[in-house]
Amino acid sequence: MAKFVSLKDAIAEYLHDGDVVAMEGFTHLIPHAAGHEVIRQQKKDLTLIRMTPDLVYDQLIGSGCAKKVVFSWGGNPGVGSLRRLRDSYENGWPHKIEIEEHSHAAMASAYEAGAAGLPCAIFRGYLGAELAEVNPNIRSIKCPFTSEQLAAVPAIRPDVTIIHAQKANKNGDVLVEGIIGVQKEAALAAKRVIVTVEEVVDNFDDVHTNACILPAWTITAIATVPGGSHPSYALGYYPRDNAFYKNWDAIAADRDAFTAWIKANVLEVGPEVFAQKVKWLEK
Amino acid sequence: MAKFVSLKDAIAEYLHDGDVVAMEGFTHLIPHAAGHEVIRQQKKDLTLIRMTPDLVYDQLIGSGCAKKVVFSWGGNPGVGSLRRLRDSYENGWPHKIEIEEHSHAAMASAYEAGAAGLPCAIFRGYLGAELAEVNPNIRSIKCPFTSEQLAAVPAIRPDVTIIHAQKANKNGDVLVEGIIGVQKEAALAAKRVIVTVEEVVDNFDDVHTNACILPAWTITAIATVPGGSHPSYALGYYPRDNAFYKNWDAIAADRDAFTAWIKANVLEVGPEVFAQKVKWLEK
Amino acid sequence: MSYTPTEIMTVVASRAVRNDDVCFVGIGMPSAACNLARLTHAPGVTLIYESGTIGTKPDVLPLSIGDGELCETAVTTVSVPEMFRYWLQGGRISVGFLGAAQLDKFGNINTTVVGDYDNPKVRLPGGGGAPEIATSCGEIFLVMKQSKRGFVEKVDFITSLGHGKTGKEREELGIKTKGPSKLITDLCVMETDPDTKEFIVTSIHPGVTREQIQDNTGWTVTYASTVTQTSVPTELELSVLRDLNERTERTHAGE
Amino acid sequence: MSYTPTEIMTVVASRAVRNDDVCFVGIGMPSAACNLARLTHAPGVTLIYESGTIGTKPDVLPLSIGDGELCETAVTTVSVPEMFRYWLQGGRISVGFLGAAQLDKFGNINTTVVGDYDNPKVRLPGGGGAPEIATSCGEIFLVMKQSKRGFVEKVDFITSLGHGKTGKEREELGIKTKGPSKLITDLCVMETDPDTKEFIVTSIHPGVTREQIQDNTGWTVTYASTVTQTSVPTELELSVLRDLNERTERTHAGE
Repeated sequence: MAKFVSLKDAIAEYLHDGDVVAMEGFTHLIPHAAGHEVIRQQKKDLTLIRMTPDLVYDQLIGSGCAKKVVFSWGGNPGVGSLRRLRDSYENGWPHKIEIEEHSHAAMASAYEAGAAGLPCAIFRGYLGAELAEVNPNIRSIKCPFTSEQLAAVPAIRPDVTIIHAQKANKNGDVLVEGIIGVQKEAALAAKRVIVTVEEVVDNFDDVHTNACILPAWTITAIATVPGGSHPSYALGYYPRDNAFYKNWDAIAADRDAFTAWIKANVLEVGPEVFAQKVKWLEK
Repeated sequence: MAKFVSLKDAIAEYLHDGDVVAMEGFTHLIPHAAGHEVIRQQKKDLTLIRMTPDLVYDQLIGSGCAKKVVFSWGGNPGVGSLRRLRDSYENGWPHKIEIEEHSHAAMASAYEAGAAGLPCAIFRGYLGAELAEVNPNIRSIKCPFTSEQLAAVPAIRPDVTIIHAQKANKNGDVLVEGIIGVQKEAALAAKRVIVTVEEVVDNFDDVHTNACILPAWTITAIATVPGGSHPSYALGYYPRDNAFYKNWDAIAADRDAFTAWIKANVLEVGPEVFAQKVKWLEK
Repeated sequence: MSYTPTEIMTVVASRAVRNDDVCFVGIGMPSAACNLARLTHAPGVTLIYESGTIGTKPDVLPLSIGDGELCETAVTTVSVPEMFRYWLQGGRISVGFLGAAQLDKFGNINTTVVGDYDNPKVRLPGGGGAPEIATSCGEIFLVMKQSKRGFVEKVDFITSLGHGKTGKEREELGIKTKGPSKLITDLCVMETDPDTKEFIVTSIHPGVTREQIQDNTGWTVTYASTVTQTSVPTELELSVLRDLNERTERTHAGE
Repeated sequence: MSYTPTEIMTVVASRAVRNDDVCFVGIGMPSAACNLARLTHAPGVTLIYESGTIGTKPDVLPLSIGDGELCETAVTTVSVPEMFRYWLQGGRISVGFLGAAQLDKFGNINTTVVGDYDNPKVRLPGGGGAPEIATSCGEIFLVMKQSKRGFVEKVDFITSLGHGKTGKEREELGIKTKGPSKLITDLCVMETDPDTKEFIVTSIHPGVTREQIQDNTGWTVTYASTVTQTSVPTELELSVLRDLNERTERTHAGE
């Protein structure tokens, strides 16, 4: 049953060194504030799962929190590379990261299978694709009716899933709306679920009956962090800070610039700075 | 791309003798008016797929339209048997119907696989259940990662799916809300999709961004039939006519009473009677 | 306060529900028991109906598994594939609450046919959600009026697995959930013996005799070493139940 | 009206989109081309982005695949698993519109690594949605600036299947979709030869020579028996494209 706690306490209590962690959000609602808290608490040896690693994983990897990253598209959308991910993988700074690489269809199906309590996902994929030759976690099964070969990947079952959502109600139910990505699946697939929200409201009486709601009893901890997904966005609250994404490229390109940025913007501050980051973006 | 037509034309043009047909709606939004049109047009040899056959299939079977029924729960909810289904299966009136029987989990997964373009669905099911011994379409596969045996069933791919929905907009997009059942999956799994709606509105500007909407280009034909799901219901329009469900038991119990009811309420009338059926139910 | 056999059955079944349970609720008696629990000692219980309604709080009992009331009072309503995949198969349900047409001492459930599958004496509605409810929920509570016709030595068809034909099948199939743990009838409460996996009577309703129980059971009834007398329904339990039933009848009659 | 090589590439790519197409749109050049088509000759086209936005009509080009604008202007927004399962794998998409880092004459796409997979010279972002877009969509249009680095004899890694290493792989794998059928560059248009499955130049942009094309291609370029000259961008096409780009830049700069 969801407990309302501080972000600091949520990460301290429910995320442990060595955990398999999914911080999801498909461009939208990426849990940046939670990622920064993980860096501040210097968590280690994490296996980071995420379809689109994005800046938050670039920052975690550059800060030395990650042992391995499981992903399907590791770039800065519309801008270029994730330079910290590449520096770690290609040059071993701050240490060499392991990678496990899939396609979006594979990871989306693997999250779905995780939520569905299945050991694996099947889909029509990887046909003629060479990832199947370099990733031993891509296998196949034969349809027992048509004999078609289908791709199979293991279900994703994180120790901890972290998401950012628009709202919780006082009961601890959580609403995600807009581009909902794989958040529901990632949450339901995990042993523990940490959610940061823009705000807590009295009830969801005015919410659509089929909206994406995670009931309180599927969630471990909720922390209120306004602006907590910046530079990603929260539909209805603030838009994506595209300029920040573009500017990140120069920061991440240089180890010293990156280290200085993390020090000033993560290590020496707390989650309360996120509210400030989105002030100028609000409509 | 969705065409706006009369229900009569929709059924005449897009549903053919011998078709595999899914009329879905999980208690809610059951396409009764469309079922009556199929009876009026005396379609034959249909394979009727539906998780919960309900009264609409009882009527189709009693009227001799069906060759086979594929189902997972064939009763009158909260009341008892589907007496026409039983009379056909047990006594061959008006002719003997074939059955293929599954569990809800199997059919829900099979619709999902149909929508997903897969040849089969896998799930953890039928463990120790004897249906697996009498239905050759229940098979198994072995997970290539854990070696767990999982149940497999063929995907459902109807020739025609018929659903009732609350609204279409002028562009032909269709909104389903409330208990959405397997309607989206049944529609996306089918070659042709016929939709009856309570009303056509200008646009869906006020509809939630993640509501269950079938875009116009996934639909073949839309017919406006107010009250078209009676005695089932349309959330936001009229409630379930529970009294009718209770009364149906006596009508269906007797072949003559059934035949008389079909004559008076289906054969000698048109879809316009449905608006009248729900008048007294409206809030 | 006097009460009927159905009333004590419903009340005792409701007591089995705990405040932090997540219940997958079958229609009819299970639905009555779960909602009675919610309206009395277990206000925090989460009720889920297979129509997709999660955390629903109906004011009247639904006639069908998908009455509008269930959706209108739910925390959220999901599609039926999602319900069976993410919520049931996902292992999120602590209790499946079921009824049956035929039941045996191992808790195997038949809702498919009386007689032979291909040439049945009676063709029943079928399994619906039950085959996977029986194996995916943490445990299964059964509620059912006792009779020789319903409580049989061997079910004609195992629609939904209890503890199998010998009591060992769940383990053999690698099933991790408990299966049927409690059976509440209009005469008594039976629980599953941890060793034999057979139902044994643990509590007898006031005024009911062991003879009556045996006369209404198709297998040889066994008893726990200590058999208690069921506490009578309290005034509160009865009045909440009767109010609920009255509201329900009025609504379903279309008034 | 004068135009840049990127402008004619975008305009010509947009012309490939038909009014009744359902396009799965990659970010960058494909997104520009598809939206230009929507704003000019193909107002009925359905644009789908893998973030879950179906039938979206953005006023500015998204920087990412999931900008808020895509959701706010969409007919509906679905979950990412649903997008990949029901919409892409379900076979509902007529055209997948992709770019690439490396491409060969059979339309095989590399967006994974330059060099060896385990010890790459350059680690690229990876496949994302492309491996299944390439095989699930009715056909694939590619848009990409021509260069020897990008247009190679043999891609270092087949991230997403074109016509395979010999042109026969799709058939051998039982793939029913057409695969890459059109490649639009800043110099010319290539189409897939129905027999060899290799790209052949069918149209050359005004002012471009065959030498220029060969100088920017890592394989030996072949030509259709009739090669046409690409029609110059019209005033309307250019003004709509420029307006779109200007709106986009202004918005992404945070103004």
